[in-house]
Amino acid sequence: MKRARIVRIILVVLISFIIFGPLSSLVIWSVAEKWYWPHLLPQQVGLFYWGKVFQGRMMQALQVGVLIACVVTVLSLIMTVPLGYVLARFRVPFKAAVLLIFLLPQAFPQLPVFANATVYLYRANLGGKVPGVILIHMVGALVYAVWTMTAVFKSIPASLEEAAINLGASRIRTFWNISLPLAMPGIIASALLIFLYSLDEFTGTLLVGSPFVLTLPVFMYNASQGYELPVASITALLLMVPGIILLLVLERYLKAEYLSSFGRI
Amino acid sequence: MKRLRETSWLIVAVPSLAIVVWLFFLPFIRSAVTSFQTEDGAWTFQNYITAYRLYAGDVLYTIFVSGVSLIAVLIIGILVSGFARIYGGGVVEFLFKIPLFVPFVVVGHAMRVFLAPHGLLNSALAQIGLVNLDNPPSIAFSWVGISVALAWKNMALAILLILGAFESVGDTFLEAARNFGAGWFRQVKDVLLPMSLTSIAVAAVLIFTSMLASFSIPMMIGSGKGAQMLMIDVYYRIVYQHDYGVANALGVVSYITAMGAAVYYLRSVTKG
Amino acid sequence: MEVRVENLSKNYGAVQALRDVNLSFVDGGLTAILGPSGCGKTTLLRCIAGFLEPTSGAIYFGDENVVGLPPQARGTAMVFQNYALWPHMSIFDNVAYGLRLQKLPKDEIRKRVIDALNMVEMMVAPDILERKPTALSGGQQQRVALARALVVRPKVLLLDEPLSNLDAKVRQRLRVELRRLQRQVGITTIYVTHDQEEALSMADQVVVMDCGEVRQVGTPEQIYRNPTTAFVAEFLGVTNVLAGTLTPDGKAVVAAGTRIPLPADVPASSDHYTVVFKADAAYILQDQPTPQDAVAFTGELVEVFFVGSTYRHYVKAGKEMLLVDSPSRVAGPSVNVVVPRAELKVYPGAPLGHDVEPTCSVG
Amino acid sequence: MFRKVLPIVIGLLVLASLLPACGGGGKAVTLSIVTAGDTNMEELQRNTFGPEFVKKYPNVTINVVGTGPGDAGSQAIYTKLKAQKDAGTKTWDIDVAIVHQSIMGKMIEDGLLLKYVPDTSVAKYVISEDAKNALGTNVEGYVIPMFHSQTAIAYNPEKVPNPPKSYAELVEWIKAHPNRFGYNGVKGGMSGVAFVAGYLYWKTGKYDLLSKGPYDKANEAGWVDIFKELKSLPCVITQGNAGTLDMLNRGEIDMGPVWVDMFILWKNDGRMNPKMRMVLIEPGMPGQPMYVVIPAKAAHIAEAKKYAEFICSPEQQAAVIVGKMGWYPGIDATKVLPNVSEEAKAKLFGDIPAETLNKYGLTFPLTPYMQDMNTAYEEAK
Repeated sequence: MKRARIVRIILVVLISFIIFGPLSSLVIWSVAEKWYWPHLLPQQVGLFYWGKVFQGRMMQALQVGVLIACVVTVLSLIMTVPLGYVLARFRVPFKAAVLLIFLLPQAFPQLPVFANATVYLYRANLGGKVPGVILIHMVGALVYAVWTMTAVFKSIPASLEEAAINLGASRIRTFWNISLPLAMPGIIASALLIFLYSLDEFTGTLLVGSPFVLTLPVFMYNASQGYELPVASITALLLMVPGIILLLVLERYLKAEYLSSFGRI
Repeated sequence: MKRLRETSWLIVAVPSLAIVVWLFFLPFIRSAVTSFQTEDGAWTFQNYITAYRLYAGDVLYTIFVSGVSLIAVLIIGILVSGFARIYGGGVVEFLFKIPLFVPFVVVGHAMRVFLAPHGLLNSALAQIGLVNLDNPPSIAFSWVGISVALAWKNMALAILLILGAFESVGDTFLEAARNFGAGWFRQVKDVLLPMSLTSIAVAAVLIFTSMLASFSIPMMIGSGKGAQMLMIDVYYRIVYQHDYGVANALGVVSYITAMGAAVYYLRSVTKG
Repeated sequence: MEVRVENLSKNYGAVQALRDVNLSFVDGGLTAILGPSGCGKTTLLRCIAGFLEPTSGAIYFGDENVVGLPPQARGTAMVFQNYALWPHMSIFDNVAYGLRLQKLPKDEIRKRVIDALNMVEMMVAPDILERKPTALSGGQQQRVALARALVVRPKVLLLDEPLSNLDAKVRQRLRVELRRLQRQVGITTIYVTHDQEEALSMADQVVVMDCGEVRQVGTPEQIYRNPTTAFVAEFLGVTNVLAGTLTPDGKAVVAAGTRIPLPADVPASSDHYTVVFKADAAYILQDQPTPQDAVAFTGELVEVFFVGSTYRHYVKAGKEMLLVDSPSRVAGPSVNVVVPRAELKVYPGAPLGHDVEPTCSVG
Repeated sequence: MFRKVLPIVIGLLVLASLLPACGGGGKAVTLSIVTAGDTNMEELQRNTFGPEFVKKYPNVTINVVGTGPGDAGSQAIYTKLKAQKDAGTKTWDIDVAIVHQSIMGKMIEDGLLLKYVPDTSVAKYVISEDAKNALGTNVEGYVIPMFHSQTAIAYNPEKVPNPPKSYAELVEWIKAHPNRFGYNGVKGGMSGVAFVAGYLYWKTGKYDLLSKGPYDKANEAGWVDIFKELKSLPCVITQGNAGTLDMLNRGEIDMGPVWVDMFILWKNDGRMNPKMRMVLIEPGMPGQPMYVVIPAKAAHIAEAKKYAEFICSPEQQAAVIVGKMGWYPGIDATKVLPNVSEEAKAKLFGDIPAETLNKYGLTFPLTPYMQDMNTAYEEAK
């Protein structure tokens, strides 16, 4: 037991270094106003770049990104809550085929497919525009939402609904009065995760939206590729905030099945 | 489960299906079809020949980097999950959940500044005399950097899935082994691991595909020298050379690799 | 191996799972630890096995205090309620596991595994060694689990509700076999159960626990016939538990409207008493006078159930509902429930106010 | 619970449906300026030219989009304009674009550009060779060079006291100092391409042929071998134009090809150690102009012309391009330099004197040659 405690302490220190080491260099760069080699730490530290970031294009990217994420979340929920319910409750024709199509985007690399989707979107004159970015985000979000919604509704015992139908409630009414309120915690949890997915989406936004529609990840990517390291680092720190908040809030509800598609943004 | 015979339920599926079909299923088919076409639409294998000539090494490199990262992730993931399962997770578990919520681009950028030759890691190691800064090892801008970043990002997912599987193994199975003197490692090796193989294989496939398909991380900390990750080649082929034929041929190679991994693992698991 | 527990306590934060337990287990015999779920019996077993470290106290195996030793150094072997056979290993590998960890030669391992499986009568089919545990029935799995425990020749055998996942019929048969086997190998055995019938029928010694404390230790007969506390009395058998109050003169207790003289060994120190008698110890009279050495409760017959071997009568007497088992159906409505004085136990303190439920929330 | 969420849902939906309509609107003109190049190009428009222009024309607001470095940045602009042309859109949503030379061929061929230069007051100053010919495409009338940029070798004088004067000396230095020279290949921005092109000019000695034409694949014999030799040198491959600058500043390399304009900007911003210097080596390295163009169906053609006129006026060129940024002017230098302070001139020609620039400031190869050069570079393993 004592050995386990020592191992645990060593482990925690080591893991903290592994997890926070890379992140700490973001913090240092975010306040570095002047940093020439061979100085190991910045020669001049300050919040100059923080001010710069908050006045510049970043705010615009943030606004656009949040707007896109809101629309994606709402549309995904509207489309997948009924669908998830049907998939969870009924044996219906073509179910396997439908589920297979919703499995595809999980099973294959997105970039080559999205590159071809971009051709379609540009043909429809949606390329480089916010609706186009919303649509490409919807692909990932929908897949994720369909699977979690189905899981959420499956976790509600059918007997609770049968009890209501037994008392004379219609299917629709039962869904409204019984299933939906019971599913609400699950729906809210996955709504938050869809929101975060859209906020963090990179590949699709880069292909479809960039450079005309910039969200925060693409903005950060550009800044990093341009080696504006303080700007990129500040944006990177800002990008982590929603995720960390969600992690703290949702920690208890983070079930593996909700998250399995999440490491793949 | 109630049986509905009507196909009218598809009405609720149509909006979401339409989007996924239009922007994933059809582009997927298109990429496969155009990989066999010239720019003028004639049928050809030329794209694959060019892809093979220019990028055969990159395909192997991608599989190598993804494979190494996957093995690292699995080994660490299994050991940490095993520790957390037997002695309790707590802080360790929480810390490892953090990377799950750090976007890929942020990981790429953070690793680039952290692992650069004169980055924070080398500077810190130089302070305790482990690294000579006049000739520092460049972890970033090499396959090691890509592997480290990919492993860092995917570790959270691996631990989430593996620990989930480990938790579902009852205490008594472990105690029965402890009773005979099985230590921590043997409990993991003899009991937890074999009893969770299916879940671990699923996690491995998910993670491997994700690594194979990684784009922003190798873009930011990969080396311009030598072999490239496959997605970088696809991206450059499209954005710089506007050559959808070869890019799609590479895309098809990546689909097949991803599928191959899935089929191989699922089969070996269900059979063995 | 003589096993003794001295002043053993185990706390989980503020919760006391074991409170100052002192026990000695029959050397080479079977001791059953009986109690409702959450009474601390499993905690005690796991402390002995070494899966839990006690907060304080000592556990002696012979003269050696084993507290602090890892499980494998104690020479115990445990059998679990859910069998805990590793599903990915064959029967042979399961049983051989402990021997392999001891790095015994292959031949010897094989011989001992087959011996152990023979002992539990599991060498039933030629291919049994290669089968996976999931191909076996529950009873068979538990036999294999027993073989896995016995094959390492433990000094102490620990059984954690080993039969409670099994069908009633299989359970009955395995009880007999387990007992026979235990006598044959003569290993000190500690058997945790919540089934009093199991405890009473199998054990040399029964320990009744509640709330992390030992309530009574004795032979099955002593425990059943002379429960020394209200809890033990309540826990064993189909029992009537009545609330009683002391009469002003301090010589008797009134329960269900009937005056019961206070037995000589019960002090008149409490306002409230618990009166207990077993359903099969009482009988029903209608008009006949009450015998001398008995107490009669007057009440109304509410319902009679046929429960197989007897008729169970429900008699409402005052606020209490009395249970009386009787070989024939008695007609009501007004009846007298007669209990011989010797069968009537009176304990100081109010009843716990429940049937056989945990009295405390202990893990 | 759902009843409470419903209004929010509907509200967001309405918002979403209105979103595409929000682009234009309003009486004031929003001029959409799209620029290729690194972020410095974007910031130049957004923070310097834009506000100055708005002071002069208060009814105009400026919206600047940067499309990223290298050919890809210009390609993005082309793709967008082409999509709108193919979709038959009446007006396009780019008013002024600032692009590289390499995209001009396609843009003019597809009829995406307006021949606007003669309508402007600065037409008479647009005299450079660049303004007539972009890598073999006749661009006269379609473009005004906003500025001319040049690549050069930047170095750390502490580590490289005697900088090389030619590619030959540079190669010797690289061999003597493994992994202390870095460039960004041919994928990550044009400074690497320029370095590779200069190497090709040196090895083949065919600068005139490659830069003026005609195109003949026969001239490409032996390229793969030349690049194999280049790739066998112990060089570091950096992450893009800015990556070279960053590694130089971080002391991770001692020398590398850079864009002069970016190098000076980094110094001005304090992002680059002021001690670093540049040298232009023999037989020379390519430079290129950034062109100001106006799409054929720009929504605000009048304002767009005014904007182009404004940023290419001798005053702004003197004040901003040369004076503030320290870059080479895009229009007739004789009309610009007199308005520039001596200090700024000294800065402009500090590391690379005007005569060196005239001698070693080359152009990129013609577009087909350049494409083949990149492919040959990729193929050399």
